[in-house]
Amino acid sequence: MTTDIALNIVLLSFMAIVGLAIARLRNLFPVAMLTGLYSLLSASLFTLLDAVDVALTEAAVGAGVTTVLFLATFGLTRAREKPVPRSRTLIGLCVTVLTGAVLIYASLDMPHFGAADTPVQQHPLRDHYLKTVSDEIDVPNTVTAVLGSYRGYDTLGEVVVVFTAGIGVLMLLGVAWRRPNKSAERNR
Amino acid sequence: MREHTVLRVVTKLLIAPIILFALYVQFHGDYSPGGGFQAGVVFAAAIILYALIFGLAEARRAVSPNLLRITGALGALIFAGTGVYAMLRGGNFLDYDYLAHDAIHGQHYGLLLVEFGVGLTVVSVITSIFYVFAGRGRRNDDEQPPGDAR
Amino acid sequence: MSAHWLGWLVAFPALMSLLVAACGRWPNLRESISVATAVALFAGIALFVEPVTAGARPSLTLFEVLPGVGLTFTLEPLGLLFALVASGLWSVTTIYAAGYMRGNEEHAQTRFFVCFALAISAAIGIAFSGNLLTLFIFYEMLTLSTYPLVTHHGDVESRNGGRVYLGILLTTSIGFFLPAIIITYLITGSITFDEAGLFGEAGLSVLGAGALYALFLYGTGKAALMPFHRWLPAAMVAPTPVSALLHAVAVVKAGVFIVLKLSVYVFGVQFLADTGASELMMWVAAFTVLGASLIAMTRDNLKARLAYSTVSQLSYIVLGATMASSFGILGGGMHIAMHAFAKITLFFCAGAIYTATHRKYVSELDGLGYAMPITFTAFFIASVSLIGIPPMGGIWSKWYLMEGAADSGHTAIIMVLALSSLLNIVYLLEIPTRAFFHNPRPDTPRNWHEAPWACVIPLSITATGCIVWFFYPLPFLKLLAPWAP
Amino acid sequence: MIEAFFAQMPALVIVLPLLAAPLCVLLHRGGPSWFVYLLTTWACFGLAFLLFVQVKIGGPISYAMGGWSPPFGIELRLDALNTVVLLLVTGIAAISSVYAKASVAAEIASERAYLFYAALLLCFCGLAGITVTGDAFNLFVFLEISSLSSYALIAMGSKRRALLSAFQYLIMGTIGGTFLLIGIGFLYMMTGSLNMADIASRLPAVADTRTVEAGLAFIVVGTSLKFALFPVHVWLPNAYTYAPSSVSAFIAATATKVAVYALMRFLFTVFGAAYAFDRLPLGEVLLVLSVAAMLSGSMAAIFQTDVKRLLAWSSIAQIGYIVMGFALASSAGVSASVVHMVNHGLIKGALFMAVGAMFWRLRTISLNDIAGLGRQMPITSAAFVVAGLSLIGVPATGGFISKWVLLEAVIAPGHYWLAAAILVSSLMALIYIGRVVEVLYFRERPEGRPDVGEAPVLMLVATWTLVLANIAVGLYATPLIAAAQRAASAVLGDGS
Repeated sequence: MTTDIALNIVLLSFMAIVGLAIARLRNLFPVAMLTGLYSLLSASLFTLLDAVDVALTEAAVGAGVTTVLFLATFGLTRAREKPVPRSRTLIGLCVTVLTGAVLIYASLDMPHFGAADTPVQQHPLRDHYLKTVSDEIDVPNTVTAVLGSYRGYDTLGEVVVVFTAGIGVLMLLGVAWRRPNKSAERNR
Repeated sequence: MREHTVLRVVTKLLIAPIILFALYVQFHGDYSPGGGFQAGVVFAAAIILYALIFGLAEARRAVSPNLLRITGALGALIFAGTGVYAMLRGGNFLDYDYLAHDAIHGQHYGLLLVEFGVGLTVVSVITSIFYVFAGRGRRNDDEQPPGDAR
Repeated sequence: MSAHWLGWLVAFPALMSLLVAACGRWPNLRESISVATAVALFAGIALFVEPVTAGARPSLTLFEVLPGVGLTFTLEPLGLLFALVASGLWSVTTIYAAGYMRGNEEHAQTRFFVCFALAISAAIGIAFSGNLLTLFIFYEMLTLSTYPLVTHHGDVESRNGGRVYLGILLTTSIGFFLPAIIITYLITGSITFDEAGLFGEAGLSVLGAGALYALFLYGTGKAALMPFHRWLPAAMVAPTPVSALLHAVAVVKAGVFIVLKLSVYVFGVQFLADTGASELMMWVAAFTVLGASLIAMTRDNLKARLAYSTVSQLSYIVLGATMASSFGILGGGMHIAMHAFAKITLFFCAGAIYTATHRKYVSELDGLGYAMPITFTAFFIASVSLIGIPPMGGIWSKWYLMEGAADSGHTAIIMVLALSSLLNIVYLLEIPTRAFFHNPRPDTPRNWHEAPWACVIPLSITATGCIVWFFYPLPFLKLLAPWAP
Repeated sequence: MIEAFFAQMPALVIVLPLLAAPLCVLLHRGGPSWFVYLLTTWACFGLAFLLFVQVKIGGPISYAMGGWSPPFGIELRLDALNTVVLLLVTGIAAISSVYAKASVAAEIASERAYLFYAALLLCFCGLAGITVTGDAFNLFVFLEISSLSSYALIAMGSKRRALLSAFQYLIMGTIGGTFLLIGIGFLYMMTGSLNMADIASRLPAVADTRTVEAGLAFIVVGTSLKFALFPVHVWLPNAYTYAPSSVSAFIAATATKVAVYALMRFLFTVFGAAYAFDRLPLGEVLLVLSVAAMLSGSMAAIFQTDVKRLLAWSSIAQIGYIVMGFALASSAGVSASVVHMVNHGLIKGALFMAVGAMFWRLRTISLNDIAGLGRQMPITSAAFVVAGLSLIGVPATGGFISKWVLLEAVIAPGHYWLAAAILVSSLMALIYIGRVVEVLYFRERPEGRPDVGEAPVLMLVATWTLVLANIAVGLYATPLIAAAQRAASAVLGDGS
């Protein structure tokens, strides 16, 4: 238990450091690398929390694909951030601080982490998902059962989110730009 | 990077296990962590890796963007279609109980189909997005904005 | 007469406006249809005189607009009077408009006649309305259908005039009238006109009732109470037949008619008399009567002078409504008709003068009386009627208004009315005096003569009306019998 | 068979566009995709209508997705409130699908038209999904679908600025979505459930906790970002201005309404009016913000020179009306909100369509360029005028009905200052609509501009359908008001 906590603390402080570094850096190549690192750290955190499915996704998407996409994007744009006016960073800071404050405020009454008597643990859902699942679906991996069947509709929604993202990118960038207009106009 | 022999060899060695792992994650999701999403991403990572090392053109020849467009749509259709099929069999949308002669089997078929749909869409979409980004090259600022390309 | 006719009468001019629009290419046909519509409408409304004076109150609910509140038409004496005056004078105005628009070669005449028909449709809708919502719908329809008429010329001046016109009328109606209706609805649970008034048992405080009454009266921007009278002179940019329609027939009369109707059927004369809720607005009206007369004296532009005269005369009717006496209602009702005849004559004359001579300033009219004797005689008759001297019809309304003031114990109002008559003499009689007794200006050509017959005949008819109603006020008295002693 | 079909209707409303979108991608051509879009939206409109009637007669419907009874599975739940919203969304989608063909052909490159229709279908699907769901997390998922697709759709605008404004919207929208997710997460943490009804029944036990308070705050701020309530509205003017015409018309008429619906659902169904409005000063805050939105939005609209931007600012003001209604937390207030949601949908849909038709001809929509169009595009201009009158709130139009019920709702408890704000804002609407009308009719066409004719018939038909719907509502509002009152009593639990 204590090693868990120690690991948690280490991972979280690393994440904080990486986050700050990302915010400070102006050169975007290291930023892309650091976001990959950040994802890897959070994947580790998810593993510690026994959320292996999530960790797997995070590692593959966050640390892998996203970084590649970032790098591909730098091929299209500049890889150095333009200086942002002070006023806008101030607004950003205020929003962040405020959000953080509310989050901390909220955490004051949160049920204790890992406690057995939290609302989530006491809700009949938990029993149902963990016990009845073998009668109803009979799949050893409850996560798959919940995501695929009990909340299959959500998963369908998420697939559609991915699909939408694909359509969006294809629509905006996918088809090579034709440039007939300019020459046509000139001919006119 | 086509000149880096080491990379090419290592990649060739790696891609098959990656794909195998993806398939494992895909079809073993019922028993161990994983499922369509994870499998899709891992599979896409294999294709992307291939494209990074052997070049985009090669990758496109192997997995054409047109195919990805179709499989991406098909994935979503398979998922939703499974639900509709359950509907046609008399159940509610996505009620896998109705897919087979008994409920448990139905659930198993349902999960298998649905996860396959998820995987298909995810791998297609992620690969397409990569293709699009990697394939664009540097743009000039005087180019036509989207939509105005009429 | 079946109550269903009420709906058709309101819709009739609107439907005919489509026909008018379709006949745009054939001006003769178009104007014949317009005139025929006007006459038929008047005849149709006149058919209701018999049953209504006999005490019938035909009512028709077309459908529910809001839950429990329908698009309802109910005919009662005041509404019938207003509808008769409006449709009757509309017939005359249409003939006049045909002559004027052709005489001045105005553009977009089809649009003009279409809007004309829509405006009268809205006016009849106001006259027949059976509840505040219906009234409000047609009130706004009247504003919007007359806007293209006001801005008819389409130049900068008329655009600005139209802006003021629309701005003030819509601002007051949305800003004051609408909340007043809703407050009434919330307090009484009803917005249907009722002979006993709506606030009988509502237990409204004097202050509350007074505020609500003020909200209603200022909301009725068309009644042109100061300080919301500015739209009326601004609307002077319109062609003269429109001014006649606005000032004598549809728009302003709709405003004061609504004031009368509100005082009688929403608040109730008895309620107003008991609480004195209308006291404040009475003084506002009295102030407007005098103030507008004073401004009228300073205006050299003939139409502007007439406009301020209208502002002043409208407040006579508002006075009648606010003095909370049935004589006041009687006088106010009479004045709707008498002022309509007199003022439409004055505008017709102004338009005739402009058509014939293209002059629009009072100071330019010297000596024109001999070139245009009929026009200026008519002008004289109408002026005298407005002032309230026998043998013109205007005396009757003034008489009953004074009696109402005496009846409700407001001696000061009698003074106001008398003083206003004096002011009327000053600013109205100046014009025929100049025309007949001053020497023509040197630049006046000798060959000037009367305007086209289509202009002269209508103004003769209405001027005759002014005299006839002195000797024969019976139709109005019969209609207003519920408030007669 | 018929029975079975009726039972499946709640799911079908979502499933049809969900199937149609990939189908469009497979079709790979603009024309057939448009046809699929048209058929889908009209079919959904029909379904929505049947559902509306079914709920009206038989009361709320619950549909268990996957056959798992709630709270174990995801529930679709239709009551008097969301059937109205669903009817609005599907109706506008159906009409804008008629409009879309010509508009898309003019503004979107033909080789990506099929993607465009797929994205429209997904956006529609997302909005419908938010509307019918009875599950808090599911709401978030469909919110993401609609958001992602609308970012992409807006970016398809013909000016380069469209990209930037879509990006701006993306940032704000993502923050909003994240806040909403955090809020839902807190609720899950405190109740252990994601089903709205289940959360509602478990919340009172933990209502005193700061976590629930923060959850409410996150949800309110998150959804407010989505419907552009006053201080977080900055994304909206650009997004609506630079989006393609068919997108502005559809999104302006529906997306913000659905976000407002989502907030209402959380406030009234999940948290309960008593918690949100009595224990916390949420009502007061929302009232102040709605007044600020009304006044600042209208004021900004007056000074715009681009008609689409003018309409966008007006939308910000109109959102204020809707928020003001339900912030009163009274039955009259909530029903006024619902009435105005529908009316504003109809009004803004019609206005954006009319403006889109002008854009179709002129390729620009600034005040100077549309001068004198009243004669050259009389049908379109007339549609703009009538819809504009409705926006102002002239009687015999839908906007008047909104104003009537809203005024009734604010005056009854004696909030005269709110009534004054509503009236002032209406009069400001008179000014900005008046400016456009004056330019349309009283200014000459600028020198050297070619004469233009009317827009294509289908565009006019769609525009006028909405305009006539406005008038129909204005003259016969009883059904709408009755539906809104049923909605209010459905979410407030009783007649209070």
